[in-house]
Amino acid sequence: MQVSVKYFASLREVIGEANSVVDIEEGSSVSSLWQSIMDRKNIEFDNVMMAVNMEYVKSEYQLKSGDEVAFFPPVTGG
Amino acid sequence: MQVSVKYFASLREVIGEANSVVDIEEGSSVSSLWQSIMDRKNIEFDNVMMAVNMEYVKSEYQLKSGDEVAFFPPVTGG
Amino acid sequence: MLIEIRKKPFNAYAEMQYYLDSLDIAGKFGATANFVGSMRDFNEDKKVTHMTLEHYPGMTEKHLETIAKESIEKWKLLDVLILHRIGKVKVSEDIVLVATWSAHRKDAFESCRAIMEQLKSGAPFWKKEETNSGAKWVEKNTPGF
Amino acid sequence: MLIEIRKKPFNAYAEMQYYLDSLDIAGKFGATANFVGSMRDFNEDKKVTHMTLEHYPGMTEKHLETIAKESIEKWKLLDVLILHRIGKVKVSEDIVLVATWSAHRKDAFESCRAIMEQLKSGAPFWKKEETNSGAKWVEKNTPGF
Repeated sequence: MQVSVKYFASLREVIGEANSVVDIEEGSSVSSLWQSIMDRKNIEFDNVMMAVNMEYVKSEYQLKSGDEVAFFPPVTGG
Repeated sequence: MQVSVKYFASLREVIGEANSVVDIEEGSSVSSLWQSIMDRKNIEFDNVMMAVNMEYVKSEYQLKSGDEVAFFPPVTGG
Repeated sequence: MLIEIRKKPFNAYAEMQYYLDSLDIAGKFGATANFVGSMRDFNEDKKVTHMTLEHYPGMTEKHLETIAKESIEKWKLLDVLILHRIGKVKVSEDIVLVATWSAHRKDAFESCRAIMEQLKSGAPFWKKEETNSGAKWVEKNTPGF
Repeated sequence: MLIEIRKKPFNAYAEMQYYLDSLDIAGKFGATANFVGSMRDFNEDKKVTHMTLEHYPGMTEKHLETIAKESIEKWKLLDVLILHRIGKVKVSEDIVLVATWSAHRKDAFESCRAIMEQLKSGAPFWKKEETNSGAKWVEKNTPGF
């Protein structure tokens, strides 16, 4: 199945892209998707925050086809 | 000796005057002045606040000639 | 630092802007906390039409100045503004404005609230409310915590 | 309730007045707590010339709306205003404005601070500062307590 993935701020710069569409196995967790991205890009990134369809999720959250997944560093607004 | 005395808000209305000059014995405390005023006016008034020369004082504060003494109810500003 | 007792209605946000423009702290503060107390049309289930605010000229100003100076010291504030109405106040008019400026938000939040609590518990002001069942001195303030 | 992400500089106190004028709550609120976060010219001992604020369009608005709605419920607020800048921000410009309106001061103070803390810890915004030693993403926010 496919999910769309977004990256923000310093993570976007590390990844080198803002959006991509990724093929993953049915029933993958958001953390396994994140691990596969880090492996493929050969990066390390601490304290990543994860959201699915614009809501924060825990790392074991199970993805569905078409989900909008976002990875980003700790927020620094305000 | 003489001190000037001011009353505010509901206490001013109870006393029936805003200012007066009172004769008291040398070395009187602010609470003995207050007691003598209540006796003379034949009033009871709970929770009175006391200030001398525009600063809060404790009831045992010892007055000096010419002090400006103020008695008033709990404050309700803001 | 500015502390003023006002006999006439004031507009809290115009006052904030006006006072800020008079300061030379642009770029130095990251946080401004501001509290405005306004007159409601009800209190303890009674409809209030207007009220009269009395103060102790001299002591009130002195007391507020002490509160402000101690707060500037304690929270390392860049500035403090306190305005307070006296006289006849109508429904929806502003009664009190407290503002504090600091580098970080923690100090601004804490000092603004602390100044309001100290003002409420100690500054010599008294309110007499005109309600639909007559005039009445307010006996005590609502607790702030 | 109004939540807006702004690309252009805004004037916090003009916004307060403008928003308040649009509401129909005069006489109903006794307390307004307001916080303004502004850009300082220094951070961690470095001179900052300007910064760029990024957000996650859609999620940021949604997240702030949830915070505001939950606060209205929890503190029985009459209204909430949240404004936040994005894009290039210059020294002394306002970054964030949070305001809450309630009957009594306790609820206004507590909710305003809680909204700011939730915004700081969860709302998807990121700052990149331009300092005299180059551009750098801010790694974390200063603690608020």
